[in-house]
Amino acid sequence: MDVLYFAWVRERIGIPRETLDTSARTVAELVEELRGREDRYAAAFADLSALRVAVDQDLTDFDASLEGVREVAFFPPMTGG
Amino acid sequence: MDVLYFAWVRERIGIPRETLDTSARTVAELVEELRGREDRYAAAFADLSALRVAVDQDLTDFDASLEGVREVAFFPPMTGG
Amino acid sequence: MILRVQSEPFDLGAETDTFAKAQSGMGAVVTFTGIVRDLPGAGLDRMEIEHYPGMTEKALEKIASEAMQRWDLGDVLIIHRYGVLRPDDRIMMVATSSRHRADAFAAADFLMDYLKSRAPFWKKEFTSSGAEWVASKDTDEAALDRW
Amino acid sequence: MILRVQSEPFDLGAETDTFAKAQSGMGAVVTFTGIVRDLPGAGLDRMEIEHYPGMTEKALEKIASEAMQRWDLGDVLIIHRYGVLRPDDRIMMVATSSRHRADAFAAADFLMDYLKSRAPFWKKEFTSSGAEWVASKDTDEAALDRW
Repeated sequence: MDVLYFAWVRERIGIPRETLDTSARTVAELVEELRGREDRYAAAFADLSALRVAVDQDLTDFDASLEGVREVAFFPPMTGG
Repeated sequence: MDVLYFAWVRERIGIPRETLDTSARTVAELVEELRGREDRYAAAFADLSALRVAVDQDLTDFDASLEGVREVAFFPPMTGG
Repeated sequence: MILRVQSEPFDLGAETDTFAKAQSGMGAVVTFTGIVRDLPGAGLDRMEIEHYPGMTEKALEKIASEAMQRWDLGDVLIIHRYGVLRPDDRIMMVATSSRHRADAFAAADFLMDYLKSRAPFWKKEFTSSGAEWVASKDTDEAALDRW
Repeated sequence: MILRVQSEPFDLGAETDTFAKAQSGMGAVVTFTGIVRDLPGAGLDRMEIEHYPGMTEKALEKIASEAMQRWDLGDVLIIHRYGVLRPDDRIMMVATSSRHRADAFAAADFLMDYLKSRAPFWKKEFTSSGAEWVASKDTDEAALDRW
């Protein structure tokens, strides 16, 4: 599964994307797994209320299922326009 | 006093403007005076709810005073934009 | 405020670009353009727009000033044509600028509502079946109550 | 629907004119343009806009389609830039056309509200005192409840 990071999430983690093998069944489980990896992940995922998640390029919630999913992205609230 | 007519009011009366000597103290009195002149005026002023009036180029009501007024204009509701 | 009443066509693209360029510190520009629509059925040959010289300029000034007072705007542009117009011709445009988008949107919407029933223009439509003055709509008058 | 995500500048005047010309039977065209504002105090050197290629196009498509469904529109245009922008540069524009003015206004307003917090763009401001990601505003999220 490809995991993408944008804006300050990307800056805190230090990379724009990575490919992971994970047994996480939901986004929340994936977040837990990432948090446990290294401090930079723990820092990026410290406050979930400041984060948004997209699964296969659709905005969704942290309890979304990862079954069959190819791409997950984490980022702060968007500031388009 | 100059009296101006626009759109179908102008067409019914047949002229775009005229200069009148009048003792009318209000727009309503002026309308009464005009109605009494000729059929084409009576036709143009038959339904006041379909007319608007401007006094010295400001939209106003039929009970507006004509004291010191130089220009009165009658026309249908505006359709700008 | 830039207010123009004219019979000649105006260049929508150039006017929009020039207006936007002149804004300093404004994050938002909104424009509205009114275009002559062909009429279903009869087919519109032309539209003739009559106006009240003198009062028109006064009315535009009043409407634009009111918008400048109500919202935090950088500037307001109004261009309105009179005379003979054909389908697809541009009748008029307004432009507003503001620091935040809500002001520019509200002001442009307000300007259009007021131009519609408070600026002394009258439209007459000429079709193959005759000529008719465009009637004002009750909804146009009611729209003013929004403000 | 015309949807473009690009790093190059766009020609606001030409885009507006071309969009309006392409409309048939539409009486109203509304445009909104977002412009980089200088920052009071520190002074903005530049803004960098990051986006999520793939998802951005999908999001614009979804937002524009939603507008086409909700209102009686002729067409919708969205152009949004990413990359490095300086004060006075145009960030993005939308245009809408409709037979009656209320639809074009409402749709443009709707598009802006959704682009603001549902299109995957992130702005970072670089000033003499440092760099900072622009925070979303609670009012932007609240604005979506209007629709």
